[in-house]
Amino acid sequence: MNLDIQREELLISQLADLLKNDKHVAVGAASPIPGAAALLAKEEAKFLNKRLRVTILHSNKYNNFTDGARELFDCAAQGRIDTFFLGGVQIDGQANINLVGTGEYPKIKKRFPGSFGSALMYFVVPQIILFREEHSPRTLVKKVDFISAPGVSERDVYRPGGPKYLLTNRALFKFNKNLKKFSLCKINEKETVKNLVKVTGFDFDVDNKISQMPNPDTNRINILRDKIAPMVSEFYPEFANRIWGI
Amino acid sequence: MNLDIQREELLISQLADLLKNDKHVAVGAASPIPGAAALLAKEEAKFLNKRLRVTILHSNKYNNFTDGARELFDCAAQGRIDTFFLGGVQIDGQANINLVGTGEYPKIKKRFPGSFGSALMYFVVPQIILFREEHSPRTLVKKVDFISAPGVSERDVYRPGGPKYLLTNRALFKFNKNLKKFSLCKINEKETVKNLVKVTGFDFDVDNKISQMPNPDTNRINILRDKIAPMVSEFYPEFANRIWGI
Amino acid sequence: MKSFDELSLKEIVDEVQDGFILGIPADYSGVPMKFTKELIKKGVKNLKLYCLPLTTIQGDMLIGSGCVSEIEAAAVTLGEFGMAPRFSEAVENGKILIKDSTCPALHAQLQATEKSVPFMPLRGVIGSDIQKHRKDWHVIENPMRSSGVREEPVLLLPAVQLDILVFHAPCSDRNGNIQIGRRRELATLAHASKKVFVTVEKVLDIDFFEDELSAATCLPALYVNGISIVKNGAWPCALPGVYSSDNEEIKKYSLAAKTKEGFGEYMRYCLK
Amino acid sequence: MKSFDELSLKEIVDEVQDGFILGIPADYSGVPMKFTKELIKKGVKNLKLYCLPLTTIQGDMLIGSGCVSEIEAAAVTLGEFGMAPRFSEAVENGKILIKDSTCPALHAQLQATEKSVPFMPLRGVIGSDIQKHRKDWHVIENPMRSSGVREEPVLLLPAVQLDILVFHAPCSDRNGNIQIGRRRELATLAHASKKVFVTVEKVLDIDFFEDELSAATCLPALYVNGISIVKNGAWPCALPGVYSSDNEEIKKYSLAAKTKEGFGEYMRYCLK
Repeated sequence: MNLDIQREELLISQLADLLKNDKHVAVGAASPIPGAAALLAKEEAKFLNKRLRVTILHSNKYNNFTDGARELFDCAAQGRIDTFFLGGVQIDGQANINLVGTGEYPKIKKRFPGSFGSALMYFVVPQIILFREEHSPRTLVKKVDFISAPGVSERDVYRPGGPKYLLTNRALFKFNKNLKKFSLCKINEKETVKNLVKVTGFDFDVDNKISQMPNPDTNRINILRDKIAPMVSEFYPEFANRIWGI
Repeated sequence: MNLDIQREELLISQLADLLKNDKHVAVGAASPIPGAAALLAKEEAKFLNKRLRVTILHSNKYNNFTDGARELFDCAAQGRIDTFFLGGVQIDGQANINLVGTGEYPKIKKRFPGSFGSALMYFVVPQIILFREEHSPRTLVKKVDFISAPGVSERDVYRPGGPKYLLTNRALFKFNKNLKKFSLCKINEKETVKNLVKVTGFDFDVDNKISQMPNPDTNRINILRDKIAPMVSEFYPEFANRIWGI
Repeated sequence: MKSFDELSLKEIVDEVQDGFILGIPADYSGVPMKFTKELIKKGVKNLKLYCLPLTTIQGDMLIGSGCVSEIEAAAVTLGEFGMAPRFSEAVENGKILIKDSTCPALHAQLQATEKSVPFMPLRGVIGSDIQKHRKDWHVIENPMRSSGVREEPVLLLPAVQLDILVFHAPCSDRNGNIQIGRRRELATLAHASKKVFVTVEKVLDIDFFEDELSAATCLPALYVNGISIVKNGAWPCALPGVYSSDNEEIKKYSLAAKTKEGFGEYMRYCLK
Repeated sequence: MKSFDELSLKEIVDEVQDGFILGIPADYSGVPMKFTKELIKKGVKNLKLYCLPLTTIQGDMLIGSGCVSEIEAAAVTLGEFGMAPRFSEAVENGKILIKDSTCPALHAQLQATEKSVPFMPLRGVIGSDIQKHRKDWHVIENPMRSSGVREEPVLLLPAVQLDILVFHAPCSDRNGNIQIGRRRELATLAHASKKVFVTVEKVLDIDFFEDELSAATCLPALYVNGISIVKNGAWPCALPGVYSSDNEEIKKYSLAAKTKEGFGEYMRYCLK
């Protein structure tokens, strides 16, 4: 068996580590890596005799909902989802995310799909993990051009949820709600803090206990390739084919 | 075949006459006579090549809804129900209805079941038919002790629906919204206007074209006894047994 | 590990604490009568019954047994068998507080909790004595420019969260998903409840989510805290699609419960 | 008389008038692609697309064909095949008005119409640029004493009524009831629409209401104005539970539609 860890597998492994205390993880549109991570965490939880529910919206099989497309949002608002993933065309240093486009709205320069459910999910799910593979001054910016959902809110706004982590190809950040700032906690083994400062458009703190992203161990990589990959191919066939050739 | 028309059959026939222009009639809890009338009207509509939908909540077979118990109210609020029936422990001259009890609320003297959905249905269904078999100063009162739902509303209140008729054992009244008053239009053949004034607790007008309640013709009574009675026995077995011995 | 928590009826009853807001399904949604009798045996006190939107023998028995301090409902009735005698007696003598409501309001208050919004608007109701006596309801002028009639009065109803919901269903699958068919008000009740327990006639060794059509008939296990297998768990009430109500028994109850003594005698026989 | 109105696709297309608000189902709810192509052939103008909550190739084709003046959506995307090119181009060049929204808001606005209330409250959203640009949305202080946080800001969304909804479904029964399975957002769309037309793969000679479980899978005929039998009516989109999307075809579209010319060529081939 080939134990060369692929970039996507490393990211899946990083995300799975963040789901260990969850009871219910939901995964939204166009998210093969978070989807694989959630299924991996669920599989590993079984060994610990723990029950982790995974809801993957773009799958029939892993979609636990029966009340129509609104149930994800109702369920999240009820506090029944512990972790959800959001991306962004741009993400800024205060964890504002932009899924709409670049340029000055509404006269937009480059239009992207839109905000999806982010403007509610970001407020009500306790652990939002921001996930954006590309880590560059183009994606991680000082200030987003359009706020699809704000990273922090005024005190009187109902907000039990919000950003906890930001994962990219290069690094994992933790978000500090009080300082309204990201803090670097793990970096890819090929990265340096110095280079990260250069490729990140916003200022960030650096954790005392900063460490390298650990590679998944043999056990985890076996589960991922043997059990999870075929599941992923049910709802993200293109992705599964590209990564695992299935 | 016995063509002696029973009291309940006469009432069913009266109600069916009021449903001739409808596309959708709904029937709520504990309403065997309105339920039978709606099914009779539906059957007769077929001969005129017209489609009348009947929703009977207390039946599985004639319940057209699939969105849970709230769908009746949503559907009515959307304007998709033309006629609904309401009763009352007391009904007064302004068509206020009381389903809660007698005496001064909340220190009630005699408690009845409660208002059910009347407080919405009365506002949104264009033709509400009030139906109360007992016609006495005890049931038809000057002023109800508790308003479960008001007969008329202030101008600024959203109210596309409201009372159109009141049917009792003795008479049929039409409600005049502008005058806020009932007007007698049909009486039972055994009744006189004079006696009705005596047994009715509220003042009412008398129609110019007042007439006797017509008995159902042979054709109608045949449909009722042969086709409708067995249907009714599905959801009101006690009633069907008492009236038709089935 | 087991894919859901199978409990005994006693374990479910033990989850109900004095003073809890208990969700009560209508007679067409699966009334958990066996559970109710166990609850009465336990002697729970000061329950607040939230009926969606009405209750029949279940509520009347709980009230007659002194378990209830408050009830929010659109109706309490024995249907074809007349009024609910213990309820009427308790209200007439001021033994319980009744928050009189109307069906759509009871649905809307739970839908507010389902969506986690502080209130839900409703039309109708304004000008009734129901509204007059509900201090927790609030009327505002419609503030919208783009919808409704400018400045029409609109009733706002508070979000209500249930402490616990118990209902009876035909079956669950092997993963704890509950078959509710088109009794979708049970989903609303579950979404709005902190804890949900279900008694079922049986557990099927299938997965409802294997098939899109059977998936459509179920309440997902994620809302359910525990399941107990209880045969005939709704008797003498009906279990829609499975068995009809036992009208003889309900009639017997309706006659017995007309007096305090008759009710006491009936309950002694029925709790045996 | 027939128990429902069976129509030709042309008769359904003729119901869509210039300027109508057209309900658009998401890619998982049954996209009526054959209908959409006929609509484009007809040359309808100034449609307002209301997406619940997003659209893929259907919206992109309608926009590219010049049928649309306004779109309200949480996203327009070709999913795994990238951005919706005609949509992006139209927005970037100011050819259409986009009312940017977020999924739960699109659901809630239809639920307001479903309940016939002037507005629906929603939490979240406040402080986003979505909210900033929606002049039809309104924020009030929570006026309730008994629920929510006193004086928290609450977003109110207007009730939106659709002029017409068209979607594709696996089948209807002989009485015109439509099988929607657990795609219950289709029920909300239908409840909020003045007229509803459905294309189906086939009509089954059964009555869904004969059985409580099959009843639970359907949208009642009372909401449906007409049905047309259209084989493969969602192609190249998926019909959940029946057939998958034709990814080759969508990829082909995604590449062709990158330019105006490529889109024109694709549409000539596809409308043939």
